Amino acid sequence: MTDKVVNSTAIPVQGRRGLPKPLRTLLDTSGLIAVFILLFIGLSVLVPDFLTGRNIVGLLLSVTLIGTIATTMMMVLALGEVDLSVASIVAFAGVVAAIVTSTSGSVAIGVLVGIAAGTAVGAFNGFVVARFGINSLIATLAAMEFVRGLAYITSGGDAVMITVPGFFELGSASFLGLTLPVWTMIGCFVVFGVVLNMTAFGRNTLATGGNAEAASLAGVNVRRLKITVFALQGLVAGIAGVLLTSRMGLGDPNTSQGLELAVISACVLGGVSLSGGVASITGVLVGVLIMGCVQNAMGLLNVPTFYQYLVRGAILLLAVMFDRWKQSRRAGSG
Amino acid sequence: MTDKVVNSTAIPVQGRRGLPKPLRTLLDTSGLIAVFILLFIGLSVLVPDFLTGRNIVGLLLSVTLIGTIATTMMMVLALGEVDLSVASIVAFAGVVAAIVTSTSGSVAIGVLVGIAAGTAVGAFNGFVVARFGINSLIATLAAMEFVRGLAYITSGGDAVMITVPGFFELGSASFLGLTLPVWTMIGCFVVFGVVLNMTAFGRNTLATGGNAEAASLAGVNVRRLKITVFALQGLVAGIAGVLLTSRMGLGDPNTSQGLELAVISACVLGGVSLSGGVASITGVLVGVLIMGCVQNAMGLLNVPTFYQYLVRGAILLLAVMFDRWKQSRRAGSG
Amino acid sequence: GMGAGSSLAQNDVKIGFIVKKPEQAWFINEQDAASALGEQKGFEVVRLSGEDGQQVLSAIDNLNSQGAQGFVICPPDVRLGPAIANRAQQYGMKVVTVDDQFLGPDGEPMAEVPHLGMSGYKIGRQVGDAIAKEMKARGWEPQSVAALRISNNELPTAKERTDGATDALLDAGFVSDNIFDAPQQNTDTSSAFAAASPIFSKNGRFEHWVIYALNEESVLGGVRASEQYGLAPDQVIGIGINGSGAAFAEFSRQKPTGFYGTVAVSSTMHGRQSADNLYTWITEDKQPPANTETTGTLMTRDNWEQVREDLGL
Amino acid sequence: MSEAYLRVDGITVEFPGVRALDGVSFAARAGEVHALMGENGAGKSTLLKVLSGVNRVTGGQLWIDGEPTVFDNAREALRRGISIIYQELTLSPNLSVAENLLLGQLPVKRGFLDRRRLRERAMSILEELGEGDIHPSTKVRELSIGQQQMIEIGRALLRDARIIAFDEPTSSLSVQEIRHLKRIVSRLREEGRVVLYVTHRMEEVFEMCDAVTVFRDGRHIHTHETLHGLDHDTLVSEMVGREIEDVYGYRPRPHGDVLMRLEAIEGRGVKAPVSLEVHRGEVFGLFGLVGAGRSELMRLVCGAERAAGGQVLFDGATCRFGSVQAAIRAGIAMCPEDRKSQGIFPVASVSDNLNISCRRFFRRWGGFRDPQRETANTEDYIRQLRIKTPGPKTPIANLSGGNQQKVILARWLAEKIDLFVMDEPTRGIDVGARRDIYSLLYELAERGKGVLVISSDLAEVSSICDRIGVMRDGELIDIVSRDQATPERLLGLALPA
Ligand SMILES: Nc1ncnc2c1ncn2[C@@H]1O[C@H](COP(=O)(O)OP(=O)(O)OP(=O)(O)O)[C@@H](O)[C@H]1O
Ligand SMILES: Nc1ncnc2c1ncn2[C@@H]1O[C@H](COP(=O)(O)OP(=O)(O)OP(=O)(O)O)[C@@H](O)[C@H]1O
Ligand SMILES: [Mg+2]
Ligand SMILES: [Mg+2]
Repeated sequence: MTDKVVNSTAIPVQGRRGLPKPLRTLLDTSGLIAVFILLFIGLSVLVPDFLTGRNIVGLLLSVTLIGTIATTMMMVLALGEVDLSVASIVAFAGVVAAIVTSTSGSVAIGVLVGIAAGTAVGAFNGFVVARFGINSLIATLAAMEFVRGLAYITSGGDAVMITVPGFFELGSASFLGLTLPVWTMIGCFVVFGVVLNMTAFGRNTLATGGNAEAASLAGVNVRRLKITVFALQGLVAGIAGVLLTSRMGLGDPNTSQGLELAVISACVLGGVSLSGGVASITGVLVGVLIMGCVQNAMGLLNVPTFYQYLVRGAILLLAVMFDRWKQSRRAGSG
Repeated sequence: MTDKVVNSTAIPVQGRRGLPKPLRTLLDTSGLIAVFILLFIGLSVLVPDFLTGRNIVGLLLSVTLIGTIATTMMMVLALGEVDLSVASIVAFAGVVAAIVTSTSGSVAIGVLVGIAAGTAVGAFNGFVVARFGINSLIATLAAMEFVRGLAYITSGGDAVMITVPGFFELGSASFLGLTLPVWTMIGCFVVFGVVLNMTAFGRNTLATGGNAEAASLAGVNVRRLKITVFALQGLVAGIAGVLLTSRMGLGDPNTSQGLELAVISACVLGGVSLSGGVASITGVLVGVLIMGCVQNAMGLLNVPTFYQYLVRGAILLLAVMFDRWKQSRRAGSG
Repeated sequence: GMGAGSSLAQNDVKIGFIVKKPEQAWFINEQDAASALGEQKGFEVVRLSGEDGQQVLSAIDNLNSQGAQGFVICPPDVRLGPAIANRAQQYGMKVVTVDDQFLGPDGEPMAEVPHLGMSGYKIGRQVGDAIAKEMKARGWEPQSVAALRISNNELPTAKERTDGATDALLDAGFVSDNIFDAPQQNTDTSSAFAAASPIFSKNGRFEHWVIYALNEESVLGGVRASEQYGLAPDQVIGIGINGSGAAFAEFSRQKPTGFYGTVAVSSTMHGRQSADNLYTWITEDKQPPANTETTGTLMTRDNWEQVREDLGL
Repeated sequence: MSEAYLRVDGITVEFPGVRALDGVSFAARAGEVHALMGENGAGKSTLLKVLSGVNRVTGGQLWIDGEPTVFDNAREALRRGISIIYQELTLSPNLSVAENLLLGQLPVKRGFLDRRRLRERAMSILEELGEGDIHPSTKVRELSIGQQQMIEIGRALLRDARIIAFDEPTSSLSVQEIRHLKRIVSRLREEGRVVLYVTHRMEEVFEMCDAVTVFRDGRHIHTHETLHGLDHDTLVSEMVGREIEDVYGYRPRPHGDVLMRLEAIEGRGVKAPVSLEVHRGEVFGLFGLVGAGRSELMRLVCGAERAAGGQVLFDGATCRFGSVQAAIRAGIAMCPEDRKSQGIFPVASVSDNLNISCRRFFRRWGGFRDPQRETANTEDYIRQLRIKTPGPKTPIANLSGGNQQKVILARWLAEKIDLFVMDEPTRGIDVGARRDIYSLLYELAERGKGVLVISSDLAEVSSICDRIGVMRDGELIDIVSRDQATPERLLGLALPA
């Protein structure tokens, strides 16, 4: 064990000196990435077992749910809206997938129906928000209650067991040492990074979030855009729900309560503006990773439960404050 | 189903004719009040035991926590900010009051220290938001974690018992058939109604929420304003927490999880804008009452647990949609 | 995986203690007791929380990273059993369950994982029996007594408890039409209060009430609602489950309230015993008994201090 | 002459990548109306924001009444008697007119808002502003932009400030409102206040001001203590650094077929059915007072709002556009009048703002956008319209008002469409750039496109358009051809009968 500690101090320090120039500039320009890198180095040095392959794999796995959903939540927030129903969608899609798989006996059908259920909820949210101009917080809060209720009703309130063994393999199928849920998360980051930055759709989303009236006068079909973004959110939450179910081996209607706040705060920590128009995929990635690392390290350090609350709160606050401070310093010195 | 549709078209038309003029105008101008009045009449007619003195008193008591805190949440939202830490403040203030009362033996000291603890948290939130320009969602999310942790740590994780009997009387002291918590709620509605509409402070809050830069350019001390509003929120949440502790007879660090969302949605249901600058105290009152009535009626009607989720979600959505519809009709015809 | 067996030096032993609700006094006591035992016997206890399946699996990964040889767990969902057992086996870790027993894919308890705990259903029955006994002692006619069942059907363990109490009451001759459900949205006092209020409003014709729920806090909420409605303490019998601060707070009031008693279970004993079982298994390779069932003790205003001391709460 | 009351001494202001002011010095006396002029991005607004404590200086010193002064925030400047009417509106949309007028100094009696005094003070100032028909309890968002601008002016007047600065106040005001403003400014002069007046309109300088200071690229070029003997062309060339003979530079050209014909269009804001034709190669003007319904009419045509009746014949085919997007695809696009609320995406970059609509022409790999070509396109327009920006990636909110307007214009100039509808296109744009924009419009017309310009600037509309439709109170009153369009005639038609 002592070996490991020495090892893990050595690596980053050595690595740092040799940092290539672009990385150093990055550190200087983006406060949050700097926070993350410092945090990561700090944890690697100070927390035994942190920088081990196993632990990093475990860490990645533990952020898959938040990370996957954060990619589309970023789109929703960029649009100037918010979606509180994601946790319910995860539960509902999981339960539906479990039931359909068990009754139909086909994994493919179960998975598809589960994902479709999530997408349908998302599209409905989008429809309500875009067509009737309902505040998305209220619309998705209503959906959060309603869909959680549906999850309880379809499952009878009890976790649904899955009888088809093929279903479990989904969640544990592994490639290059990472399992499908992790790959899905990585995939979502790539896809929505590209969507946000490289497509007109992504730029229109940002524009609409920045000034919806101007976007609509500039020829953006704001209504269709909103429905699409919410439907994507539902789709991704549905996928996450199905994967969670397969990983856990059961469709639990109670799962993931409070997930929506965790996802939203990871996004906001990553610099996504709640008032819309500002989003960055690296920011969200870093936001997710910061939160995951802190949680993981507290586990490794055996921080008592109650103090974990303090640490989480403090880290969250310090990270944003540091980011602000860097920004203002840059603005001041520039 | 068909019946209901016919009914809901029929009742307002019939009812409206016989209504006195001011009430008719009210119904026409404020969609949400109309929703509430219809709902209330409907529940009184359809739900046995709903319109009994005892049930109404029980209903009022059950909304005191949400109602009391909603008054200051309205101010925070009017400012264009949000406070997620209220539930933690309720728990923390309650635990502190219980401990201090028991150790000092004085109810007055206990109550004051409890309320002061709440106010301090609120002021700290305000300071972080106003001084460092941190997004209030993140700042208060951090506070929510941190303060909940403090509540656990001060109480040791277990409910704190109160040894001074005078403490219980606070929560059950009664006047004109209503207990202190209900009076407190009524008082808060009156006070913050007056503050919002009748003081420069209230108008400055709305102006800042509508356009913070403009307010600051016009000479409003935005920073002080923000700190004050958040401190008021902490104060009121602290009072609510102490009263809850006294009413329940124990300081429970676990209490009121998820309260923040209920409070915020009552406000938004009441027409308070999340983007700031728009708030109305009657709206918030009606929002709180609609949510309380629905919950109470479901209890009376023995609605099965899982279906309660559906009903809550549906009512929330329908209420806002009706409100929007009334508004757009008014705009169209006006 | 990690090598196991008696070759390990004693002070290298590290076990995990994963609980589903780390903020609850019950589980804190369990973990405290396990840590205390660890200090006494010289092994390390890593306290972790697993509030849902996701967190449990991360917690196990985490334990593996730290080189733990096994863990005690109270799972957030008993049906996670196969997944948890699987993961543990993958890492070569030993598992014992406490409080809630794993269910296998067939829906039957997983006998291969040693368990220590009380059956929720049985503890519920204990509550029901105690209520029935006190009703008889007070000379209440079953027809004139109503039951307030503060339910939380979203939580299977809660349902087991209230079902047990209901069955026991029915067996004792309670009128099933007189049982009223108050579904709470949370497991704390104020949500129970909110759920209970309309039930009293609606059923004003009953003079006597009995109240039960999954824990003490919820029963207390019901009792507060009964007081609010205007019922006197001697018109109400509320019996909780656990034996935590909430009950002690109520018993230490000057005047009796409708909160008649609680079925106390020794969380300390659970924590200590399960950790000891696991430790013995790791160090001496002796598998603990498949299922150890514990029972609760009725704690009332008259005997609470004594029972508290006996159970080490 | 009296001592200078306000002295700006070597002020320098820097933003990331931009030196907005570079050692600027000038002085203004009490009882003087001092014009500040310069191209878009010259630093005029920045200077005013230094006076109001919003912008921090990196060098130099401010002297007020002989005392060196530093402000940390707007409140301190207000207290010191400096009141600014900013270029962009700074109102709180959901508060009433009265509350907005007195924001920051709401009257209080025994701790409560004194509603009676609030209303009285508001009514008296509204009267003074010539906006007596606005009710003090109206919500500000229900007012037209011109009225909102007047509210801003009223707020500044209510401060009773010693130094009062106007940043392009007339860019969104109607003819009558401008008249009132002129009266107000001369009253301020008589009361012995220092008035700073930023504008791009030459005639206002010569009519209202006593002295003028010219900036270029953040540097002080020249201060004319008096306007006697100063001629128009000198001032222009000092501003833009080159000679401009005729800003409008009208170029006659032949007109082609009818491009768009409106037949009895009516809808919200358009009270009587409107019929008119715009030909290919024509620059058609729509003149009217604020609220005449010009914008509303074109919103109906361009798909931003549904018409209640009538039809649009475009390029020979009947169309009724359900959305702006449909209109753009068919070949009509509208550049909206209020750049802040309808035009810009404030946090997005200049490039994103410019390419929002036209990027569909730069697609590659089956749908992905092409950032290189977008940037190239942006750089093209930055050059053509002389947009002053550190680069295509700068957030548009960091640009000066006039440069933002140029970006929004470029958004539509880059579109492949047949009919360009420009609502107040040159609002807040400097003389040099105006000339560039006009010649771009002529060029479009020469290429056979149609151009429809909505403008409240009499000189502009009568100088650049081939035909001019005059609207009044939601009705099209008359269509006047260029040779008959004297300013007097147009104004006569536009004013209420
Ligand atoms: N907040 C800011 N951040 C960065 N650059 C800014 C900021 N505000 C102004 N600038 C830059 O400072 C320069 C001067 O801008 P300013 O607004 O003072 O111009 P102006 O003379 O008022 O022009 P206009 O006539 O267009 O209003 C411009 O190049 C502008 O891009
Ligand atoms: N959103 C709106 N709601 C209600 N009435 C409106 C709205 N917008 C404009 N109007 C009204 O429609 C009429 C026409 O306004 P419009 O903006 O088209 O005038 P305009 O001729 O373009 O003037 P300008 O652009 O110079 O302000 C006015 O009476 C105005 O008050
Ligand atoms: Mg300017
Ligand atoms: Mg207009």
